Amino acid sequence: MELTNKRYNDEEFFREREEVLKTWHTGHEVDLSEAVEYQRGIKTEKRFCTKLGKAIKEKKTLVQPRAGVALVDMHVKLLQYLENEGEADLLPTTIDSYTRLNRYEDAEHGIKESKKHGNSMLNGFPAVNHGVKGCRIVTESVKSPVQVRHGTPDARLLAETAYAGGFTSFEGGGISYNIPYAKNVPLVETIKKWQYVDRLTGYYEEQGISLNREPFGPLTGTLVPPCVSNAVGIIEALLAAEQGVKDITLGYGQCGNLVQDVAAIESLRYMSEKYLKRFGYEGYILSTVLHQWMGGFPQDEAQAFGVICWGSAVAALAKATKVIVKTPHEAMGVPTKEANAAGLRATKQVITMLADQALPQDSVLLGEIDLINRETEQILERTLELGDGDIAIGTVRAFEAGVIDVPFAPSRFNAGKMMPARDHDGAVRFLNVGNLPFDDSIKTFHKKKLDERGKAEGRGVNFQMVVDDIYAISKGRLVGRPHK
Amino acid sequence: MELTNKRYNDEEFFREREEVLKTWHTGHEVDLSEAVEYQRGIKTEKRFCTKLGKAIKEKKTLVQPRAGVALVDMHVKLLQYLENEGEADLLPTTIDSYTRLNRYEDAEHGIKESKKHGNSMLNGFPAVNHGVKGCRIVTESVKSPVQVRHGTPDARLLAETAYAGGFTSFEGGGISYNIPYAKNVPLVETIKKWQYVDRLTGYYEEQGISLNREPFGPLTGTLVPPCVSNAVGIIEALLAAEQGVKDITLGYGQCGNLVQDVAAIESLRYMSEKYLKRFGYEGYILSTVLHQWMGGFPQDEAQAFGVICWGSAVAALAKATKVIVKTPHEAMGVPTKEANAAGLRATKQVITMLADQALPQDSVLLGEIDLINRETEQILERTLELGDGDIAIGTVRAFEAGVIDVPFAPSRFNAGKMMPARDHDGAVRFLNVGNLPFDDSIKTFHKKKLDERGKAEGRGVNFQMVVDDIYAISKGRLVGRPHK
Amino acid sequence: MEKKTIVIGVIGADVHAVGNQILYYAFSEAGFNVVNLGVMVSQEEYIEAAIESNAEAIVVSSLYGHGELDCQGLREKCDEAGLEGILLYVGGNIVVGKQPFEDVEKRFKAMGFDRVFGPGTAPETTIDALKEDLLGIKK
Amino acid sequence: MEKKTIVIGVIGADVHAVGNQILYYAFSEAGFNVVNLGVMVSQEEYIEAAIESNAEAIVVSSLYGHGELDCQGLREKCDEAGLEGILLYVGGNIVVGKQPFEDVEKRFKAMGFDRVFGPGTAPETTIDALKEDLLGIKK
Ligand code: B12
Ligand code: B12
Repeated sequence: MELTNKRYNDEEFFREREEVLKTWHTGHEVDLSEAVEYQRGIKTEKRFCTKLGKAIKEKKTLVQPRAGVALVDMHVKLLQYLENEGEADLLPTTIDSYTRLNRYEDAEHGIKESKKHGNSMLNGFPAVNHGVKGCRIVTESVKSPVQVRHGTPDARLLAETAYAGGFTSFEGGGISYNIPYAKNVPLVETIKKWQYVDRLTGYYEEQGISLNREPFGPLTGTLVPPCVSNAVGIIEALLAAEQGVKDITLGYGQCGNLVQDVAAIESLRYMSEKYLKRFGYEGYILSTVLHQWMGGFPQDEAQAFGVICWGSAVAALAKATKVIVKTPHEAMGVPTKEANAAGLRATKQVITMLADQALPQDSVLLGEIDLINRETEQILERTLELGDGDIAIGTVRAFEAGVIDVPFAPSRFNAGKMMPARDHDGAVRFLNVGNLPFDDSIKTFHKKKLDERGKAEGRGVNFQMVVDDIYAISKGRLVGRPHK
Repeated sequence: MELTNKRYNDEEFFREREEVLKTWHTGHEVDLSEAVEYQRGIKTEKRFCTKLGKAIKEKKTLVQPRAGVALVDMHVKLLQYLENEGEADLLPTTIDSYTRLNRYEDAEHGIKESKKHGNSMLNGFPAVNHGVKGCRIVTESVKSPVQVRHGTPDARLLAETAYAGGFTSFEGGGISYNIPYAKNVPLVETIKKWQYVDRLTGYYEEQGISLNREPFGPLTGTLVPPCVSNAVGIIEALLAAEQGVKDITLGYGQCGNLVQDVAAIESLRYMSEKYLKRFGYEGYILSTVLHQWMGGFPQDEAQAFGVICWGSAVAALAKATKVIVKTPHEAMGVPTKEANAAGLRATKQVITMLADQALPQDSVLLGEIDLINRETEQILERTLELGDGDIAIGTVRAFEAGVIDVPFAPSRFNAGKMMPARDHDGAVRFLNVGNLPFDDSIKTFHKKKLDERGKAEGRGVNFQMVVDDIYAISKGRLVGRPHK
Repeated sequence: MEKKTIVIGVIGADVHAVGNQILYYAFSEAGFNVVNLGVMVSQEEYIEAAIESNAEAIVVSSLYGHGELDCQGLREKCDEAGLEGILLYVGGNIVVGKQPFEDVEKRFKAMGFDRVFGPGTAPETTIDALKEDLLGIKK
Repeated sequence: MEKKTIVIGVIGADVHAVGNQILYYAFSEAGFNVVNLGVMVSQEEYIEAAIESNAEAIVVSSLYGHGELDCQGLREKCDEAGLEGILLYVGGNIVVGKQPFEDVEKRFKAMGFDRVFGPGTAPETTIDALKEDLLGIKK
């Protein structure tokens, strides 16, 4: 398969479309020109781009849950509940794991079992199986914009169905929905398939229909250093922009240290603008999203509220455009609608209480921003170099070489040589940089930071620290201190 | 009544003691020398001073609930639950409102009604009625140090009973348990009566029994500017130190703006040290306590968690020695033990997650600290001036003159001429300084800050702003913005 | 609108002053003649004030949890003092703890209160009720 | 201690890799010979690996909620493949949503699992169980 970061050739795109729409029987429901007109009929306040644009202007942080169940009517009720009782500003439709792997037969089985048992046996909404019609019922039943959230390496049919079904935003990307979500799928394949999704989005854009795209920021959600996830987000933004996408939300999963988290969002804003400009893209709108703690949660609901609220505070202080909300059931399983709405209301309270405050821009914060800027730049520059100036090719080679490396990723196309750990203040640093292309000053900085922690804890800097860090939040701490 | 800030004359003290112990029949249970020996037998890890001292050293923030019910066995169960299920580090015994007014007959009626109904008809634990014996049952049934928390203008018998009953800390002060808690009681009277309490504490101290004293920081809990509550706290610390108290915890009620709240705690630490030194007191230990939001709460429990967790975050970032915890039932009524423990666990999660972080000491924070330092100093200096160098006399005159002025206080000995309101960032400023003795630069600063807000909101700076601010948190915001 | 007189205050040993100050402000703005007794008001003080001011309603606040103990017998005392039929409202956090509102309402109505309001009732709600009961204006 | 062999992996379409990596680390540290199949493991892969490595236990993880669908028939397939009586454990977030653990346990035991563990079970707990079942060491 040949890959470059070039706008899809129209002919090739439409040829491929035909194949894509044949992969499941609901594909025939998608009629592109009808879909464009349908989308044109969606009121502006129900569009993602409008609501995000307004939030950027007002420096507001919007709240959005995750939610999806197997059947259309159940799912509609769920979303309405989250909108009314949870005061969600933006709605999701989380897709089930079978659909994510294009196992539509299995999803069909899950739908049947769910009907039989009277409750959802799937961990999400199987949008492709429900087809354009099912999706339209969902998007028409609510007052807020709805986004598809998933984790699908090959999301072409899902995107076709979703856009025609009235969704105005689509999460994911060729890297961020591969490395954390797949084991055996080559990057070159997923980047290509996501260029298709981006091209489809660009096509709508050219018809005057602006659709939002959101790379999945948190990746594995577990001790991902900001520069790694930011680099991935910026690459996916560049790939999307090349296909004509104009409305992009870049994401970041809260790491837990206030200064580092605010710095990460600031750096993400700054560096993504810088790279989009550098490659000549124009007329786009960039927004940011902070994901509340994406790693293991405490089982106790009160403690879970603690984690949720601290994430909300960080989102507000970082002035992220939106925040993705966890629930007090996180550690246990897919939440009930009540638990989901409770997470939303707690989040909203914190967000609106802090709406008028930001973390002061002092030297500590500026130093951290500068560090993340430099790290991200070094990763991106080496990636471009590896691709002889082509970011798509460069990305594939960068992952091969471990120049980009996501911790704890299931994919065998990820090097897995880098190892993160927290420093004494809880910021995520590198215990082992692996092949990340950092200059010596950066490497020394991280080593110093971890040595400090090791000294304070009276133990060596090793994998046990990482294990302790992974459990820490679920045990009530941020830094995994040694057991006494 | 003659008042000066002078150590009680021993003879006078012991004469007064006899009278005090006669005011309710349980008074005869208090035998001071037996009580001293009893206290000496309390294990060091069960003493307030030890646990606070350790926390100061380790820069840890301890968590403490409020809780009290009418009957001894109920109250023991409640405290044990909070210790085990809530992981409270320090325990309270909140006293009922009748006892606070020395209405022991009414409290007795409440105890009877509670026995009859099988649940607490009093809003706290009537410690005097239960006497030394009842108190010892309570303090002996738990593993953690226990403090008496109340709001009693004349707390002499309560203090006698509490110390003899094994409590190792006693909240309150002649100002802080009068102005917010009484309507018709002259300050000169309560200051004098609290000198008694402090002298009693000092007496134990001289016998080698260190007992902790904690002025009630939040006052009315409603838009109290930091300099006002800090000035009151410092005055009460000076009054206590004069009577020989050596272990003092100074308190502050969260206002809501992160920078202002952290600055307030920092300033409290700095200014109290400064004044205690200036008047030659030595060998004391100062700790700080942050009270989670003390004003009106949202009714919804999830939203209440939001308020609780944000308060916890501020306590941790300010490195307060302890935090007093609210519950998700706050807006509704005295919490169940489950709700109380839930508030504690949420708090603990946030506190321990943030244990390794502090708000960076940057220029914005330092500027706010400096402002509070100057304001507090101007209030204290004018107070001393009014008292011809005597802080006790000065305080009475300062309240008369409105030099110290607590907003929304029920007491007619409070001028009530000052009016606070939030600025555009949510910090509490002065809408009307009343007679607070500020220099022009400070007055101009506050005016400017409120004008900024007025302009941003397109409305005049007036009482409606204050009303909106009072409701704000319970409606999900910090700053009460105009209704659209 | 003719100016109706009402007496307000916080009953018993209760010192919660904030809501009281706001109610005073809101009722006055709404056009009532408000006699505000502040906090820590005894049953006798309400009655005296109502007689003196010729008031048509007594609006009792109780926040601190002892409302049930403090309010017992107020209706009877009003009757004895010649204030038969005077409108009695109660609101705030009138019992100890979070309890089902229906039960609480029943108990206070049995004590002779005309209207009973739960925690966090907005001033507007009370004003609407007063207008309905005193002026016959239904919203 | 003789080295017992166990097969571990995350079943079905599940990609939750973190817990799996930790279990591998913890079981190895505890002295087991661990064959780690990683994530997205099919029933057939577990069985193949168990036969090849002569394993005495298969430890199935499922986090993503489809555990109940994914685990159906594993015991029967083991029997067919000649792995009669092999120890089968399952743990993680094995069903969709927060459900009473007793019900869940019953359903998975009915499917033929020897032990069923709820969300957030510590590695130490699993290790103790393995030691008891494989080595007869009771703690
Ligand atoms: C991190 C995470 C992710 C990451 C995973 C990255 C990666 N590739 O590893 C990402 C973001 C990609 C992700 C994706 C999804 N996730 Co996820 N995820 C989590 C989360 C937050 C933490 C998991 C984790 O790493 N924990 C830390 C490790 C150390 O603990 P652990 O995994 O629980 O494993 C330990 C124990 O369970 C135990 N254990 C594990 N297996 C076994 C087996 C035995 C026999 C025993 C005794 C013990 C045992 O030992 C392990 C080590 O201590 C959990 C919720 C939580 N726990 O807080 C949700 C959670 C597991 N995810 C969930 C879901 C639904 C999904 C998604 C479908 C999408 C979504 N809604 O976001 C996709 C699924 C993708 C797929 N095909 O699998 C749900 C599952 C719901 C359910 N069962 O009802 C959870 C519970 C969240 C929730 N409440 O909704 N997720
Ligand atoms: C601030 C506060 C204090 C301050 C009061 C300062 C002062 N002097 O005013 C301080 C810290 C001193 C304090 C002390 C105590 N408090 Co207090 N306090 C509060 C708090 C947090 C807010 C009250 C407030 O100002 N709200 C804002 C105003 C605008 O609202 P409001 O008071 O509710 O009044 C509005 C409505 O209720 C309504 N309303 C009021 N009256 C009426 C009447 C009618 C007819 C109608 C229709 C409506 C109505 O209109 C008002 C205006 O909108 C509340 C809990 C909460 N609500 O969040 C607890 C609360 C009222 N306090 C409580 C208690 C128990 C106490 C104490 C006994 C000690 C303690 N445990 O801390 C002491 C009592 C002292 C005493 N003798 O009264 C409890 C009462 C418990 C119960 N009923 O079961 C509460 C509910 C907290 C709790 N959950 O435990 N408190």
